[in-house]
Amino acid sequence: MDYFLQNLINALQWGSFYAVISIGYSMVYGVLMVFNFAHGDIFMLGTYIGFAIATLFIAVFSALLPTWVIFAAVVIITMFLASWIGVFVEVVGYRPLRQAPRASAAITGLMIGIIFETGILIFLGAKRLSFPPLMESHVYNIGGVYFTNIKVMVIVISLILMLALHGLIQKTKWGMAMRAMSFDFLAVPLMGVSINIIAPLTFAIGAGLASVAGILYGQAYPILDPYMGVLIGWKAFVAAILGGRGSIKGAAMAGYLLGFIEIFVAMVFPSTFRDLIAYSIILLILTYRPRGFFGMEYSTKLRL
Amino acid sequence: MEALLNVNKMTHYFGGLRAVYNYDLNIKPQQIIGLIGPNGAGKTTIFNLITGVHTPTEGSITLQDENIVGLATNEIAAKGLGRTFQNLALWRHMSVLDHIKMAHYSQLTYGLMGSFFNTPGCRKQESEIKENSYRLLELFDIKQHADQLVTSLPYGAQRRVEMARAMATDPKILFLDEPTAGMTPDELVQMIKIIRQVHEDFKVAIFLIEHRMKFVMELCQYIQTLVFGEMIAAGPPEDIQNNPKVIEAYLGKEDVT
Amino acid sequence: MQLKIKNLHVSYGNIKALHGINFSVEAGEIVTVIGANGAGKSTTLRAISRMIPSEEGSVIEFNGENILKYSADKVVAKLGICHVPEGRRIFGNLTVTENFILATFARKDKNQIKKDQKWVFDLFPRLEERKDQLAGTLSGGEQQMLAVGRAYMSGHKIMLLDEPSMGLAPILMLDMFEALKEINRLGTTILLVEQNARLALKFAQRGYVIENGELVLEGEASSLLDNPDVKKAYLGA
Amino acid sequence: GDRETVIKVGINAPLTGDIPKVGEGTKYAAQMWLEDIEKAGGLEVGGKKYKVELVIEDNESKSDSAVKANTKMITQDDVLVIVGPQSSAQAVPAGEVANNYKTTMISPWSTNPATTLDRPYVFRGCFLDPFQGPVVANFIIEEFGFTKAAVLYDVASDYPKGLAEVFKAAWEKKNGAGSIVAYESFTTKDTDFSSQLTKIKRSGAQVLFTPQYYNEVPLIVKQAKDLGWTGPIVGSDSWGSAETVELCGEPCYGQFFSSHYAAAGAKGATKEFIDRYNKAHGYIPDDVAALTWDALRLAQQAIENAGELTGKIETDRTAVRDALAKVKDFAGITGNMTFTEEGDPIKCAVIVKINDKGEYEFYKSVCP
Amino acid sequence: MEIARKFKNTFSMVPMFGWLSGALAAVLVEYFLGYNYISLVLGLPKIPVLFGTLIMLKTPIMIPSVLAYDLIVYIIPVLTVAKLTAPATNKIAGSLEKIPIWLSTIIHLVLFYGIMHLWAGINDYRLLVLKLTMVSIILTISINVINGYQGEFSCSHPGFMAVGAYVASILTLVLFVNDKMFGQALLPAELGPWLFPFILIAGGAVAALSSLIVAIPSFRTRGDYLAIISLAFMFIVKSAIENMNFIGGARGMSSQPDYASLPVIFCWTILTIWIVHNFVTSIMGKALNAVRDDEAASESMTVKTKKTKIIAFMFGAFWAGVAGGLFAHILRFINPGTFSIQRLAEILAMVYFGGLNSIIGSIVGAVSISLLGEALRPLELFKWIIIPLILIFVMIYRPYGLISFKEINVKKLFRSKNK
Ligand SMILES: Nc1ncnc2c1ncn2[C@@H]1O[C@H](COP(=O)(O)OP(=O)(O)OP(=O)(O)O)[C@@H](O)[C@H]1O
Ligand SMILES: Nc1ncnc2c1ncn2[C@@H]1O[C@H](COP(=O)(O)OP(=O)(O)OP(=O)(O)O)[C@@H](O)[C@H]1O
Ligand SMILES: [Mg+2]
Ligand SMILES: [Mg+2]
Repeated sequence: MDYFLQNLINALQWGSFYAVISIGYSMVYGVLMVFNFAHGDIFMLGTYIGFAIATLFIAVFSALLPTWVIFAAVVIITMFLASWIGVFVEVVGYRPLRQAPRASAAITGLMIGIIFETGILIFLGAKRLSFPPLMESHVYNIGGVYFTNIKVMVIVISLILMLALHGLIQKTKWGMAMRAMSFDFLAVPLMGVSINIIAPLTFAIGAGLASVAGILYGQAYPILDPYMGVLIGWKAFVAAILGGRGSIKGAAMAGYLLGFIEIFVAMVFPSTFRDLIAYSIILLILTYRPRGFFGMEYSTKLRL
Repeated sequence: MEALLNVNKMTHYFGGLRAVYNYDLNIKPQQIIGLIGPNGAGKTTIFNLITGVHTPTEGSITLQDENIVGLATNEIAAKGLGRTFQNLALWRHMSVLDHIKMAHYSQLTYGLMGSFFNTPGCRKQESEIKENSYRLLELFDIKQHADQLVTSLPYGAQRRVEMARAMATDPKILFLDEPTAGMTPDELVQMIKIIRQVHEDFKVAIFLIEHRMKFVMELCQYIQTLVFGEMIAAGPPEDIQNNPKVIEAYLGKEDVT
Repeated sequence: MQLKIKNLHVSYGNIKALHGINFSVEAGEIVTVIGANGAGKSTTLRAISRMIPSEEGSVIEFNGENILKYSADKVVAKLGICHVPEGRRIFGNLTVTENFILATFARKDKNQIKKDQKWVFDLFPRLEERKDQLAGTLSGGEQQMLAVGRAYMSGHKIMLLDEPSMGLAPILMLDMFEALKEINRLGTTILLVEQNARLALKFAQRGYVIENGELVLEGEASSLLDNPDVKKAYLGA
Repeated sequence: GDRETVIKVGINAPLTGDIPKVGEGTKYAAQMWLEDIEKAGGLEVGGKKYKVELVIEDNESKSDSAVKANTKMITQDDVLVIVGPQSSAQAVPAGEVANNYKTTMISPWSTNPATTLDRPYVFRGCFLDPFQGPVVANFIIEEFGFTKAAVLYDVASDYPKGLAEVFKAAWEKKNGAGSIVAYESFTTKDTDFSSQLTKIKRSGAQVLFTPQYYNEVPLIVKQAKDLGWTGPIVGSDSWGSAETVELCGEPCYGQFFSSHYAAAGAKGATKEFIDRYNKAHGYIPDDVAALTWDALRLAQQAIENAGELTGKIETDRTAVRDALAKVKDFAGITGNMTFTEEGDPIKCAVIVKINDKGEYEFYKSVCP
Repeated sequence: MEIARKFKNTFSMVPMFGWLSGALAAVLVEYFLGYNYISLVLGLPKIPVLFGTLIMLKTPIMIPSVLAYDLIVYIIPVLTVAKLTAPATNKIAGSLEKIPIWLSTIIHLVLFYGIMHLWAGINDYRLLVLKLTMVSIILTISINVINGYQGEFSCSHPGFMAVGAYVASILTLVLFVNDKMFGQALLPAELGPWLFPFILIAGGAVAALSSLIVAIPSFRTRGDYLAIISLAFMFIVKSAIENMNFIGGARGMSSQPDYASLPVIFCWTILTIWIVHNFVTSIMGKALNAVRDDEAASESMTVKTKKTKIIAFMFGAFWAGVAGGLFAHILRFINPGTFSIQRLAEILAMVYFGGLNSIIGSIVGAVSISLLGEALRPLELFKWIIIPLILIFVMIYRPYGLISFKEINVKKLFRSKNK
């Protein structure tokens, strides 16, 4: 039982990263209907920014301010800065391709990602960095189940972020504009809404989320390297789409599902088969649910 | 005369929504039948049910006494049901000629290997189909656009491509879903001419959906009226035009077309 | 003169769609533009609402102000020009109410918004019945009502309508035009593009005829109805 | 022709891709070596001084790219010897090319037997997995007297997988079948090992052996601690990078790993090299840099011993190979080397302890 | 601008045959004079390998020499010979027009191969780059069948390639090589090169079969969801191979025999181009386009959409498998890591750069990205800034790729330019 609970906590933490990164992915994907293959690298860049800010703050303020203030300040400033990366990617890579086939935009995204990776490698060298801890880590043991305060924080903050984003998308008129844009972006200006504000805003939110995920990630897995976003980016892509086109709720659920599959497959089966089994499960899910979890049937597209 | 197509007590639900209820249809060779009804009455759905896009919840459909419920759309089409689409369903990266050629798909005999190695048999059949396609293009007056992409064509010409394409499948019955939507009266008159000619040259039966009463009245020998998935009236044009139920539910008092 | 268009040129890539069009609309008027397929009617409307760029030298003025310096969203938000586009273009993944909320995105006058909303629901009671339904699942006629209502909500100094009758059953078509009359009666200028020329000319006060991107005829609607050329080409002899 | 004979030395390194740090170390070591040569006015062979050029090619950490790089250096740049590639995944296919073109290649860091097997022209500068595995296993048994061990390795990566297998075999030979109580894996670029570690902890293992690279070790060690693991964690030469402890910090203090050399407390030429490198680049060189340095010095000695350069590259290459095969008791900074028939050096392994200051301290030496 | 027009006018009457003659002249010049005279005089260490780009980037001082070399060896011979022989070659082209088109194609191809053979014979690195480029061409064309003609966003190509590579490697190793992994060869090694085509076909066939895992779900799902299925397929293949220790697992397989010589690869490339061209220009093949543009309409026009999808995937996967088999026998080493996300990015870059729905586009894409990747080697890291930038610009200015929706017209290509 404690074995199971231990893995449950493991899966919750790991799934939280997938979930937060994939909702960031899903933001852009859901609104602009493009594969944002740069998202993994935006996450990477966001983590580096978080690293810089955190290092600076710890060096300057650690004696003056309580931990949580520093933490909050680092998160907010990083989010703000990282969101500009999103704006940059939108303006450079996606805006010129709004009318182009979606695959072309996917390729530009991929290329922008490679530029980010190489850029970091050029500027910072091949050295890997270690993310400074923003709070002291404590290990707790309850009935043989071990967890740390960091794990709890990761899970809680992820859930808060997801709820906040869900509210933003569903309840505010900005969210409505984003959803409308995913349906028919050419008609959005007719409502008095500028797509040149909504689109970068969406990218900015996606990038902001990625950077928060980056900071949390840096707390749990404190090693930064330029290629850290590649695999996680592709997995977020899997989760975002598995969740269903443009569904934030679905992306979050699929993110957790992915985390759970990876953890529990390794728990039950020999771990060498983990990827084989995990991806076979995903393949099967999509074969039987060809529109993901919450993929909406686009009546206009299906009707003859 | 023996019926070509027989639809019997067809009912269809989309989830909880009853789109078509207890629908009957009987098309004889070379007949022209019209289907009218308010928006959302289920007209297009009936087309989709007969052509196999959806499978009816209940009821039977037979084509020349052969059951076609449950067959794939392409199989039904190959058996002789050609159609056009309400919102134009053309292939946007393909030329006009390719559209017509493509509709000969079910007539291909050369097989995969034939197409890989460009065998003489393949070449021969492809050139026959090409010739036949040009003939159709000429008939529909779009030969001059043969090598253009469909998207670069005027709307009316696109409609004609759709119809020529449907004819290329060599149908026994032609299903037309609002063939004159978005046309000027002038073009409408032309369209009536084309349909008449197709009807005569190819000896096909025609089943069409329209909102333009002038068109329906002029072409159809028999008209069905659908409201909320149920047929409320059927008969020759004159009867329908004066049927109070039809006037109330569909036509309205004033003649606007 | 509320809307003034001078020397309007528009191209799609290499294809020239409009070759210098001139016309004007008075406040409170109903004006219609008719013409064959591909004549450039929709293009004209799109140029006015800035959905597509116009070429150098074109002039579009609204109440004396140059429209061309605004982007599409500003034309709606600042000038109150609303456009019911060809093919409705409602947001199928939003509910009816959300479509309306979005239409008021740039508006700040909360009270007036409420009043407008009520007015639209009074005009189209069918929409109120379905206000929480996803717009994509509405029937064609309902979608058309939503498109008009939504445009009205986004601002209604002038309404540009592109083929509001397309694909509507005859009876709905009449309802729709009744509604438009009502909208006009309350002070909205209407610029209507229609295939159904007879209906349009009956409805409008003045009319213009476009052919191949050029204005070929203009005049009182009733006189155009009697014009033999118009009769032959657009009314079906 | 009238062309001047220049000695070209090819470097095949992963400057981009998964392990750029390895490429960087290789490059820096090579540049240091070239400095020395240039200071001496060139390489003296058969009484004549020759100019030396480095041809550094990036293999992007990809095997096909490594093959292309080798082919290019051999056929286009006419290199006399090649140093690299570092990882076995690239060294194995690239070695094939070098051998086919009869060009001497020394892989400083590849521990896979296939790299040099049946390839007279391919050498390496380090010991092999089949040697290292038992060294670590025996060390743990002697040092701690444990009987139950767990292994955590990357299945998708050649080196960790190979070493994990060798370790398992060696351990089970000593402690009986089933004494590896958990044998868990993950995939390259994974960062979360919690599930595997939970399993390992439950298995009752006393020690964890993880032959991973410097980017994974800190994560593994930290996560193990977070999950309540208290036993020792032991590693292999891939831990040797200075970054391992820099990134890992305190959790890694007190752990052991086997390596080619220990930086802390090094003496003589080794210390000289470390200090010089540290001064130039600001960090302690890792084993890759040290091994590359040795490989280049080996190449240098072979060239000097070749007798004379004819200017005909094919002949010279073979002469260099023969000279290299004959090298005896070469005094490298990572230990003394003599090549076997296969071109593998017979050299000692070092057990390193990460001390309380985070330095790599010499603990003991194990010789074959 | 004026110069460009003049240039175009002067050379517009040179037929393909003339250009080939010019190229032949250039290659002969390089072959006989390149090393001992021209490069020596210009102070180059050797014949520059990829038109000197590598040397130029590494030692900028050499730029003038390299440019002079290119001018003397390539540009001048090609242009002068093409121009001077134009009357003669036009006549030849004219008479070639009279013989069956396939014969004239073969004549052109033989000439072309001869030129390539000479060019590649000068240096083995050139040869290797050329071989790998041709494999890229096969690969790019094959993914174009799925992503371009059939319009899916398939990410499974590295997986198909891996299947082909492994099957072909296992077969050659089992049948013709004495090695550690599979022991004694079953057949005499002399048979190997002759049976190699069948082995490649077997690799392709297994890849095609494996593609059903992606093709069958494609009946019910399209676009984004299928992209994920195909991506999952790629991961599954990689992980499955890693778990198969009898074929080397993560360690990979090596010592494949050296069967993939230039003529063999050239023949396969031409075969691929020919068959794919035949297919995509036939009605049967254009059904792919129809299904892509509007699946429902295709169904109603009697097109068997399910069959068409299966064909597209199996056909694309088959050629990817063949390319994988060739790749394995060029490199003579494969491991699962070779067929991962990085490879996917490369293949996608080639196909979208070159152009969708076009074989010429694929050739252009494969050749440009492969050569660019080699030519910019000296830039090390900066290469990975420049190549992505080029791709971004191409995508912005030509969203469908450089040459899209355009098929080869052999007749027009080889036509005499006599007016
Ligand atoms: N795939 C579908 N899923 C769910 N509901 C559907 C689907 N297709 C059609 N409907 C619904 O079925 C009803 C009938 O639609 P149909 O398209 O047949 O109407 P129609 O008579 O053709 O109308 P119009 O004249 O506007 O084209 C409508 O209420 C529509 O919303
Ligand atoms: N997006 C576009 N790209 C290229 N050409 C276009 C585009 N939209 C319209 N055109 C062309 O511009 C011309 C005018 O088109 P427009 O849509 O304004 O005509 P219209 O009068 O509204 O016709 P309809 O009655 O068919 O709606 C036509 O020749 C049309 O083919
Ligand atoms: Mg309909
Ligand atoms: Mg229009």
